[in-house]
Amino acid sequence: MQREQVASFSISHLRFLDEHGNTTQDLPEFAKDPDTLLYLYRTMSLTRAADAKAVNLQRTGRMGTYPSSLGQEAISVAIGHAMRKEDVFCPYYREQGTMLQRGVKIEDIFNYWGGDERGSNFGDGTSEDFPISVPIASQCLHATGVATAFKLRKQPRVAVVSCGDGATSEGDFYEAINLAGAWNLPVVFVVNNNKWAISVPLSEQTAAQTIAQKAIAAGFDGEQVDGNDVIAMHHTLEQAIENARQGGGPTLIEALTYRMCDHTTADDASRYRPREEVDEHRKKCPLVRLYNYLLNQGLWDKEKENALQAECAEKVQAAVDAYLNTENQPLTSMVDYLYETWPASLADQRDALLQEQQALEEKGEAVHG
Amino acid sequence: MQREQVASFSISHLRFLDEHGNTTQDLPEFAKDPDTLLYLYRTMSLTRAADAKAVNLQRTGRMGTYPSSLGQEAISVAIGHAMRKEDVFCPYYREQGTMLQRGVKIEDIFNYWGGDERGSNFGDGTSEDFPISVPIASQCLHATGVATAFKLRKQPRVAVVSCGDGATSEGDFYEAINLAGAWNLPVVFVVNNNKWAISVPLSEQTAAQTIAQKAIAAGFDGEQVDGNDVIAMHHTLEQAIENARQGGGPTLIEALTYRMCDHTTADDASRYRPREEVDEHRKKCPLVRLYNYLLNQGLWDKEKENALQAECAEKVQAAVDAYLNTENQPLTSMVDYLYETWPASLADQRDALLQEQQALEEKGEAVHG
Amino acid sequence: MANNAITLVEAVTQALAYELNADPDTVVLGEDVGVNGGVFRATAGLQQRFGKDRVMDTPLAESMIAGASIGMAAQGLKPIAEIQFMGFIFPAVDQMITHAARMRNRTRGRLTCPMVMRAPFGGGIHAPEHHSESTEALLAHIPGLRVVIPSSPTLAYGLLLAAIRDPDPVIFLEPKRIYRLVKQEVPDNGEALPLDVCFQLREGTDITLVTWGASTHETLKVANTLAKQGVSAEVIDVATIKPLDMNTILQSVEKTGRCVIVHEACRSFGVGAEIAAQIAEKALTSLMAPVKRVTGYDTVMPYFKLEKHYLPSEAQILAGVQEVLEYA
Amino acid sequence: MANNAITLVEAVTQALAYELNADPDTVVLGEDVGVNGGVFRATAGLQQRFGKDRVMDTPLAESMIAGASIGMAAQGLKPIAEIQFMGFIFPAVDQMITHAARMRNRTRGRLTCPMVMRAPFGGGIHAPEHHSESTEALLAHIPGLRVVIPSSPTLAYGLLLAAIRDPDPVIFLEPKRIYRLVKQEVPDNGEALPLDVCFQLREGTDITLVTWGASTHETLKVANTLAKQGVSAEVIDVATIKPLDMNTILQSVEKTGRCVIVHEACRSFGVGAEIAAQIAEKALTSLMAPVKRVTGYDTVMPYFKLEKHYLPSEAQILAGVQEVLEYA
Ligand SMILES: Cc1ncc(C[n+]2csc(CCOP(=O)(O)OP(=O)(O)O)c2C)c(N)n1
Ligand SMILES: Cc1ncc(C[n+]2csc(CCOP(=O)(O)OP(=O)(O)O)c2C)c(N)n1
Ligand SMILES: [Mg+2]
Ligand SMILES: [Mg+2]
Repeated sequence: MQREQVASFSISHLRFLDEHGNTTQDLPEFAKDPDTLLYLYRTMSLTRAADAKAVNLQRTGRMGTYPSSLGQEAISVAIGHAMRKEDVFCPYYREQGTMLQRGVKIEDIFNYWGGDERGSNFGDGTSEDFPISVPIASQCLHATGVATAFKLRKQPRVAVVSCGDGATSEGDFYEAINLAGAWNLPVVFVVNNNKWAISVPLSEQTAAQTIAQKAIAAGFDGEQVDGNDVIAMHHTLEQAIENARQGGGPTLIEALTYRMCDHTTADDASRYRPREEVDEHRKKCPLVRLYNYLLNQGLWDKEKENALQAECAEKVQAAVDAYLNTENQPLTSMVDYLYETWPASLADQRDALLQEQQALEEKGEAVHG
Repeated sequence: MQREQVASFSISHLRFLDEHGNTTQDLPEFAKDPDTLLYLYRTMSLTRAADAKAVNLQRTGRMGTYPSSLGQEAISVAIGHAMRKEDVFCPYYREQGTMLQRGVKIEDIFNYWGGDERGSNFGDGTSEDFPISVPIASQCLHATGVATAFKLRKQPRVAVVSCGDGATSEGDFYEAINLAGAWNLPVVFVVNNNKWAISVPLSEQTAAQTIAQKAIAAGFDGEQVDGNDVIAMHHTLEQAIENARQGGGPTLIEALTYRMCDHTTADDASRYRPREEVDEHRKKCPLVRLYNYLLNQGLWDKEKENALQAECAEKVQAAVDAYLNTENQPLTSMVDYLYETWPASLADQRDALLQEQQALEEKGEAVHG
Repeated sequence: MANNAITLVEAVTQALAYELNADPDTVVLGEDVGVNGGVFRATAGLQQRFGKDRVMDTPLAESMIAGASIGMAAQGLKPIAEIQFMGFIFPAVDQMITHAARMRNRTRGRLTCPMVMRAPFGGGIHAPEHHSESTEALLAHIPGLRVVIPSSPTLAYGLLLAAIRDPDPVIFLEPKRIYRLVKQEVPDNGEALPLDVCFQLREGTDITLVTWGASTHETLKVANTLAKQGVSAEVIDVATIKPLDMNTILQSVEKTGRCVIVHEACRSFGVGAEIAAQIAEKALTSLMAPVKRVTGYDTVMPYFKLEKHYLPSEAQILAGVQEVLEYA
Repeated sequence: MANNAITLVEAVTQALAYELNADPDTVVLGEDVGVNGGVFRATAGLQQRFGKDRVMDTPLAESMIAGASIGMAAQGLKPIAEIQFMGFIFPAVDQMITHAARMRNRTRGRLTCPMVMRAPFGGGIHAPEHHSESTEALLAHIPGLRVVIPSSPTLAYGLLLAAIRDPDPVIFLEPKRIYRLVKQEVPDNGEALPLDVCFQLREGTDITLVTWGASTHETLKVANTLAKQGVSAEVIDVATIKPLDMNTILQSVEKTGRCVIVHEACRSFGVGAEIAAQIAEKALTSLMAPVKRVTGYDTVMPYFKLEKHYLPSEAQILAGVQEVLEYA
């Protein structure tokens, strides 16, 4: 029987640094600049330090449920470095590494997970980046809208959006990539494929051998990258973002990594996945990998490392102090930002909050939550 | 730069009969049986006759908005013939050709579009097939659920679901194919790619070159078929359905066709698409194609055609009579099927309907709508 | 009736054209809103006039229409999205509830969502299943949204302009049964009407009739009938369902002491419940009779052969009024 | 308290296990319900005991969970689907509204939808954004659905069994704030409790307190406080929100003449509105004071630092009661 082949596709995988920090092929130009590599390493280190502190704050009852990005720092840090300031990021909840490069303060992140909306007012409040999106995959559509605005206004800007592997099962993910393809939008989708969605392994999430191939359904390119290799990540991201900026349309980047931690501090991953699997992936750490490379290149040493750790610890502690000293919002904050103006017909509800606030203040209970 | 290829895919297209009814390659076994081909031709003819009458009923004010299947009969009729009785069909609204083979009466279809729920009580009421699903793509998920039931109960049955090309942009379509792949379900997805979703051409619907490749995102096979070639359709469907029955999992079939009519009787396609495009596709008619082949094979002639047309007209007229003589449902029908038992707390609402019904009957207005 | 009088759906088009012209940040998007001009012709001619960049046909995906609008709105555009029928709004409610309604609050005002989501709604046009929904109550319950329903060409024009200019998300529901029922002269002067207030359609002293959307027409007819019987009915068009302007309604009920609420949606947990509850809370002593709700039944809208028996009829409204008037 | 007393969430597990064992047509599905036993442990141990065919982890897609359940249910299975948090139910409402609620009606009884959709709901556990929603009113407005909310281990067990056995779709909302608050001895005897009726949690003569879910706890505490003050409060747990058993509530209000409704969800267009409206419609002459609603504010649930100020507190309920009692 003759069938005419009408379309064909392939997915490829990119890596420069192996698990030991040895190069597997010639590095791209940018990676020949020590400053860039050192910047990436420092930022990954700060991300990890802030992250570890957040877990600690939660464990000691000073923060709410928190999703660690342990093991995924290369992806997140590479996104932050590859984006331009004027681009817009629509993050999922494990992109601390990107956010810290985009004007979000460590204490903003603490505040957000500490139950305070001001954490999403990002730094000096001028950011156009989106807040963390909790409903899985929904942010993918926002990014297409942002990219549409850029395109309509003929601005050379790009929207970047990230999500997890589990997120790629949601309808919103697919509606977003389909629109991005149909409208040839300047948007880059980054999937943190950390192999698990809470307790569901990738093999039960989808029959697709790669996440990258999901882009085929939307008619554009998908690429698979070693997500623990910050060089491969940055290279791929920069190309995709610049391609989008030039009108080349969207790219889907599947970043292969592993969730080295519980899903969140409220989770206990030992209930559903074998310790050995985690141990196996511990060897692939994105920081260790770059550390070894830098060491081999004579760009780094123990002393510098100690200094960096101290510097990170200091920054994080300052953020902890700022966080713990944040005054509570007044009770009226729960209504004052809902609409531009609180509806007159609901004035009594605001009055009730004002009164309660006054009572709290009289009792001296208003300042901390 | 070296990229390792980690996956590759291709999409192929199948056809046996060209636009003139000439074979392009050896026919599959089943098509060598004249009875089968004659059955398919007769069923396509009846489908078209019933369809034309429905449009006519609407135009003459005796039915509501109606979506014609003109030009898509090969797909629909092939589905009906390839399925076994015990399989379950989840149709979209242009599958009259399938439904008529699965125990649905022509007058059921008229009743449905005539504004009477009993049209979905299908024939003798024993069918397990789903009613027409109006919310686009939502039925794809039902089919996965039906297939899950078959799989759990180890029944050798298959769910078949159809939709249009526009439907493939909806999240539900994708969530369904992804689940079908992940759970390796006995389900076959048939996309009627008639090139238009109301006024939106396929090129604005998606950047994917084929609809078949959307299956790649879900990790299973997609195939493109000439949807106006009933032989290619039946062959592909039968293989996919039997493969699913044997535990081989899902298939996505993209059936290339063209919407020869307005979107529905409420639409005026001349507003948005060129007449020439329609004329171009008129030459590809699935009935003419098979007619020519049968003629060439000496299996058909003008006389037989006239007899068939008369037979179809008769059947359709009987259905029209049955439809127009259908007594209205009582007003309480609007509450009596909502729950197994109408809630006691809402008894007063049912009483009000009973009273209104009585008043109508007294006025002699109850019988026809 | 003046010669250049227009229908409700034409008033929608006129408002869209006005604002597309006046404000370069506005864009229209949705299924078939472009060259086809929308299945109800609400966007007829707009793509031709303003181009494909301002009036965009989208792929067939409602969550996408909502989610992409949110992204555009955060960038300062003012998307005016069409959902083809309210029956197909449900895939979009997740984005509207979890993001559109919350973006300002969540970011303490840093990002906002000045979008409008338009959808034709309601029964009575002999449409197929899912084409006759009235689920405004669902949206009205969501903090952060506005829900606006016009009942005439004049209100459609003025309220749609207001909705587009509003800095927060507005759901704009168009009663399609009256899309072409009456014509009014609607000067194309770009003047918005106020949101968040009820409109008094008729003054009266004996009973207050509260309604919105297509039901205003039967209700006004009933008020006429009542007038002939010597009963003076005040008719209030709620217009903005959320947030609800109870003051206007309460003032009226305090004056008349009697109230009937009319809506097409099913009764239980409908918009009428909130109105009736607030009347009972805040005007209990003025009430000379229980508030009566004349509504659709607590069931799915029947297919069209029986739909007229589902929709509140003049006779049912009149009976409700009589009951309230006769209450001792 | 007996030794084998169990919590509300354990009662849910017990009911699921009972019915999985008793009825081979039941299946449990959802995100992380399998080996992980659900993020709240409601399905703990079930997959181990009943196998992967009966307790299924799904991909991450809520519309799919609903839609696939509908397909299974039409085939005679009884799917019990979990939505991980009520805040993530919105992508599933389209399938629930347009199909689950209508399948029986649409096919004149040929196909039915005996499914249950469970979701933990409500605030008060210091959870992140979207994890503290109470949007039961949206679902209560939908004809064809049942909405059931247990307030104790005993009710959770009996009502969940009833929900699973019900031949129509039931949304079963579990107040997660009280998942582990109190323990009760709940015999695992497979006995269902009736749906569609309110439960009187406490008898009283001076005032009727109507509530459901987690708020029953504060409300009962207030009733205790009132008892010490010599005020006899009747407490009614609505339990089945839809369809609403108004008879029990009306009988109580006719006896007491006063009523306070307590709910966590925002006030406007909430479930309390329907209850208040019906009381005013059907028991107007019994009312000695306007019905008072003590509820969440008409805003998005604040992040957890302020959530306790959003939730109706004992003090607020008490103040509401005083106001109603003092009304002259
Ligand atoms: C719509 C929606 N459904 C469910 C959840 C609950 N939930 C939070 S994270 C998560 C798993 C996400 O997995 P993945 O996308 O792989 O990201 P990861 O956490 O592994 O980085 C789930 C189910 C949610 N937040 N939103
Ligand atoms: C969820 C939903 N959105 C919108 C509609 C309105 N609508 C009905 S048919 C249609 C176009 C469908 O196009 P396609 O899937 O290609 O099928 P075709 O009609 O071309 O056979 C639209 C937008 C609907 N029925 N359901
Ligand atoms: Mg993951
Ligand atoms: Mg089509």
